[in-house]
Amino acid sequence: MTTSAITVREEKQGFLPWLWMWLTTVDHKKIGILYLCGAGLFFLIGGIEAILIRIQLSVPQNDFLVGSTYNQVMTMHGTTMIFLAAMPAIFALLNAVVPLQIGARDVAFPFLNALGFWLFFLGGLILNVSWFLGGAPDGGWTAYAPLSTEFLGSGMDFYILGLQVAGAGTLMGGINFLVTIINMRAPGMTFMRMPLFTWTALITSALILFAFPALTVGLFFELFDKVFGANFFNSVNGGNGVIWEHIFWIFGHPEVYILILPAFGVISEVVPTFAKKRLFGYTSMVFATVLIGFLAFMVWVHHMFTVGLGPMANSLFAIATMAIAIPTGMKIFNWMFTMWGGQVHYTTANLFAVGFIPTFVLGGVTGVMLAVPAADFQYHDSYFVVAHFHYVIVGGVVFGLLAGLFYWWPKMFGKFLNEKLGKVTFWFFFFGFHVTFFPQHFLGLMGMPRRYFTYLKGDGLATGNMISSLGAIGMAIAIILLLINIVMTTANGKKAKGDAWGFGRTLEWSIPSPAPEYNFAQTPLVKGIDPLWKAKMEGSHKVTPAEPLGDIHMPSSSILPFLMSLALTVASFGFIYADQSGTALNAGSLIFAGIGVALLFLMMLIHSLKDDHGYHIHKHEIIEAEREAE
Amino acid sequence: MKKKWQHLLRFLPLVALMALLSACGKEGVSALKPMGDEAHEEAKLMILSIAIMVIVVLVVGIIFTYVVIKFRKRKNQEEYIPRQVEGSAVLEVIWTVIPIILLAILAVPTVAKTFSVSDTTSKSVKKDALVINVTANQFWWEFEYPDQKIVTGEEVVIPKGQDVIFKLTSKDTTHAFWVPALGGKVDVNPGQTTQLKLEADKEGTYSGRCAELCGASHALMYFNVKAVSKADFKSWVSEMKAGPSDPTSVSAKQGQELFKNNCMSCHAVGNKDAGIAPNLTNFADRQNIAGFLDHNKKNLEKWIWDPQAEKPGATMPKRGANNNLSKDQIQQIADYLFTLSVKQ
Amino acid sequence: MALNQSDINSYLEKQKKRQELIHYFVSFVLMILFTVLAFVAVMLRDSINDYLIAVFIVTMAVVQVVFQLYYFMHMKEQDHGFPTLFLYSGAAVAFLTVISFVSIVWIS
Amino acid sequence: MSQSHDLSIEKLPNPEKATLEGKNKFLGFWFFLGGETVLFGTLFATFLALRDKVGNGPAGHELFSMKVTFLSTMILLVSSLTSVFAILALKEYKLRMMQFWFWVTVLLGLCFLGLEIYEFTDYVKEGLGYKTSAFSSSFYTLVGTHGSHVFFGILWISTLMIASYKKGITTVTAPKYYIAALYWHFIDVVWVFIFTVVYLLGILGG
Repeated sequence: MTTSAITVREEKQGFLPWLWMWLTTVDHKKIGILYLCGAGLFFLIGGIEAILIRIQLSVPQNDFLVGSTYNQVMTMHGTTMIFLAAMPAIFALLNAVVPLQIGARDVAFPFLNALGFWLFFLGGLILNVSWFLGGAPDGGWTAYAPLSTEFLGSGMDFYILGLQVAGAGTLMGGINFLVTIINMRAPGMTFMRMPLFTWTALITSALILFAFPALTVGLFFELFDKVFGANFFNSVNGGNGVIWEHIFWIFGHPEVYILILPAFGVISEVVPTFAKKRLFGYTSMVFATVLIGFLAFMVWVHHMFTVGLGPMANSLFAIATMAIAIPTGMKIFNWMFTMWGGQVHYTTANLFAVGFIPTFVLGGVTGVMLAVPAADFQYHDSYFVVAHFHYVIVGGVVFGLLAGLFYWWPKMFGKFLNEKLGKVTFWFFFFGFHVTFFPQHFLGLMGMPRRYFTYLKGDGLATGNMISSLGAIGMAIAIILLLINIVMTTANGKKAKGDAWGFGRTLEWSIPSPAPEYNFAQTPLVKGIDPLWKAKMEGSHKVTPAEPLGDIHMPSSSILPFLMSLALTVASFGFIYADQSGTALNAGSLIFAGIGVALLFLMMLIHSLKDDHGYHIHKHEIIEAEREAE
Repeated sequence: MKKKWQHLLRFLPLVALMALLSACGKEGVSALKPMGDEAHEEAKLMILSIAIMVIVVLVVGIIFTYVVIKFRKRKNQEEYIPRQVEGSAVLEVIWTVIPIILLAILAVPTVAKTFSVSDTTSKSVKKDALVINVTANQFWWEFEYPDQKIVTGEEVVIPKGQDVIFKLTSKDTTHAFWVPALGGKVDVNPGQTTQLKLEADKEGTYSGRCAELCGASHALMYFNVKAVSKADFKSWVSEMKAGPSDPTSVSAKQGQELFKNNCMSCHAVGNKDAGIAPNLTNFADRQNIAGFLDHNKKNLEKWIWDPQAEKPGATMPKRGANNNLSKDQIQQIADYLFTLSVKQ
Repeated sequence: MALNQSDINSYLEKQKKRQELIHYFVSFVLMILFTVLAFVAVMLRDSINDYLIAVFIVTMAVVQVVFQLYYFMHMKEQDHGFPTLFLYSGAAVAFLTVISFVSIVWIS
Repeated sequence: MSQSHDLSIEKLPNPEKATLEGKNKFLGFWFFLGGETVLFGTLFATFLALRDKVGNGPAGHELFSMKVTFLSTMILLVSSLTSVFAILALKEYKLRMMQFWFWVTVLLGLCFLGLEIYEFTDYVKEGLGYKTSAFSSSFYTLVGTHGSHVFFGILWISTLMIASYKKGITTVTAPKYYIAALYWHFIDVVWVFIFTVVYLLGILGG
């Protein structure tokens, strides 16, 4: 095989070659950047939707966005933030960091990795073009049936197919990282020497693997109900909407841990690095991560306490839910005791990581409160819940992601983000966040249900809502500052060394910033936790290599992932329009869908028949590249 | 009395917390101002959990503040390398066991209350419990008293101090029935029946609402729970059965005629289950139009003219859709509707 | 000597293969048998308690699947630790789903 | 054969796992099967929740035939064995033998699929349309999803076999053959539960 490999390494100038490079790349670092751009774009869209929501709710009986229009904005805000902003942002960090942390040259399936990205991105576009094609989905991000299958317009079709396409991409990403972490660790990198971010990536990927198939099935049921007149959720013909609620939360609860675990991982990297101290209680951190992943699948009914499943089911799931507080609490204390006795540097990344701790504790304790069924009868579907999940998803996931972004930005792009501006960003975001969401706890207890486009003048909810809306301005300013920061430093930022922060502990900091396309000139030999820190303490500035310098084999880029995703998008529009034609099935649209599927199969055939021999980067090129990076 | 005081003293911090929280919200709307058995029980549980969580937050907060300030990087310490501590078995066991204990304290009443609060069948329900069948529709509520054989919409009248069992089902999609001041909510599912037991301590009006996204006007699907004395309730039932007396003014009489021709295909007056639209037998006695608008003729006329302008997605056709009522005629209908009272 | 050694090796290899082949055949015959037993049990539904039959045929199915997994799909072999772990995890999630769907979907 | 340049390379034992790419494919595919287990678990669970909701349409025990089900089961079981033989041939680098057994597997798969289509048209004639009841929707979706897996398996294995005439058995192709066989076994595993839970329990009516 090696003899037939060709060397292709010329880089052409100009826009089209540049575009072609991004469309065809299978390099995990580039795909990480693509994920980050996609996530950033949708985060901004979701953020604008959030601002619209807060404008509508700032005063009682406002008529800025009413009825279905509000529901569309609210649904798209939730769906976008969860599936199109948070998830891909996590995949951005996973792609950028995990292979580097385990000393691998690549991910296990570079082709699938690219396919996963394009599926996510086009799935996101399918969802968002709904605004221009008859209205966005308006059934909430939970899309409860039979509301979304029988009582709403075509918007929900965009939701179903957009998520189906994006979800397929996520599943591929999950399998890819599972195999990467299990099979491609550098010599000596045992499981109990893996950095905690990689551990959380592993568990998150496992959760994706087991949670997303349930969503796939549920979305198919909704699609079949809508397009083909099936009766899964139609109570008139014997169906039952409670089935959807179960399926959705069997997926949906692990989903929130899919989001939060990598954030935990980021905190577990950033806090030790900037405290110059190893992670306190590494073993128990790993144990807690695994336990949280395990419990994730046993608690979904706490989203359904008010459905009327009976006190027995409610009690069992209440106890299981409370149990999650134990491993989570362990993590909180371990982070604080990592700082104890350390030397804490307040960089922007660390501000977000340290700010995460009290914020997440507040979100966590309201989580335990929600686990009490009889009390949850009052909290459920009120603004108390809205406050709770924004505390864990914004206060937890977004704080974690922003910490990770500032921390690994130099590794991804070779330049620092501006620290001064970053700190201002943090303080605006931190206070903006608390001002926005803390009052919402009280609004909920004062009787304000979730997903209300307005509230009555006499109900005493005006003050809290006004404060909340004002807080949102703070968060918006923070995000604008972040954008300015990115633009400014991209043009004229401080260049980063390999060990950008000066006290990196893990393998990603042992190679140049940004990482060369082959990652490691020589695969490192890992002798313990925090290999780079260890090497530095032993007076060396390099981790011992495990192999001599040699040629490195790389996979070829391919346009097929993009085309395959495009084919699936074509198929999706076929199905969407099959439902828009009224009661009768639209045969033309279904044929269109069939063409999309056939194109997909054709592309899979091409991929299967065409052997990818890849290419080699030769030894002298590597030596040259390494010297340049010094 | 004395015993009760001592009991309260022991829970002084809890009482203080409760007082603090109950400053929030409007009476009759807020779950923090509980006014019924279930709401009291749930509030106690809420306070207990909040108290435990406040302890947790305080402990974490103190350690956090100490660590963040004490161990910050100071000037001229660049070379300092902290000791690389692996962990501490003792500490880790402590912060595993203490949460377990705290959760156990919370878990016991949780399970007990979960069984008692949602219990609508056993002995905890008083024998004279009143049963009301509730049907949720997009976007209004129908209340049927099966034993009394009366039907009403948007406003439900209950006797105070008596257990009321609501048996709920939906005509269309999933809704949720929530009266924050009286107790927690329960979902209302199509094709199934859920139950909820509530009780009101005092006479008064308690605001109810839909708490599960059900479409465009989910946010306007309010209803009122009006608690009256047992005697008043009895007389209200018999008056409801008798129905409202015929209108006397000319305008209202004409309105009645128009109502018969234009509205009766969906609405009903008397003890009939209208099914499609709210029963209007005691319309004039209600406190809101369509569940949430202020109860005056101007609003009613506006509502009849264009219901969707007030409540997006409402099924009641607007003027011009299948009627061509003039402004005057709508006024006459409004006059008639304001005579529909069972209060003599 | 070297030749001899390789002869022995290839002999052992052949023995192992034959053994394996026998394993496959035996498990195949057993799987057929379990299937037939399940069908026969259902044919006797007029004379045996329905629940007993139900329990029996589900047991037959599980046993048969174990054979399929361990012999046909080689889960009994080494370096199948992760496949085993993940398949069982998937099965556990599926089992939990099934249990809850037959018990807490219908509300009276 | 055009695999001449590969003949010089030593024939490694277990060619399906000889390279890192092969190992990755092997592991990744097993994980995929773990996910598929959840997918089918959800379908089974929904079917079980809705199996009594037959509405005005026929119930399972009025339609299902022991004979057809038994025949389908036997066909799929035998095809599982033939794919085992194909993998045995693969491990010994016997290309012709492997092709033969895989083609037999494909043929049996086609028979199974034909039988299923025949069965479904029969049910539709007897009044069990897709929209008839909640039972019918969940039944057709569960069994149909399995059927479409069989269909995909047939396409997949056929493609691999056609390509195998040119590519032979190498450390690059062996993992592909191996995971296709794994997939086929998994389809059989799912069918075991379908004939038990859907058909036999359906006939039992309990």
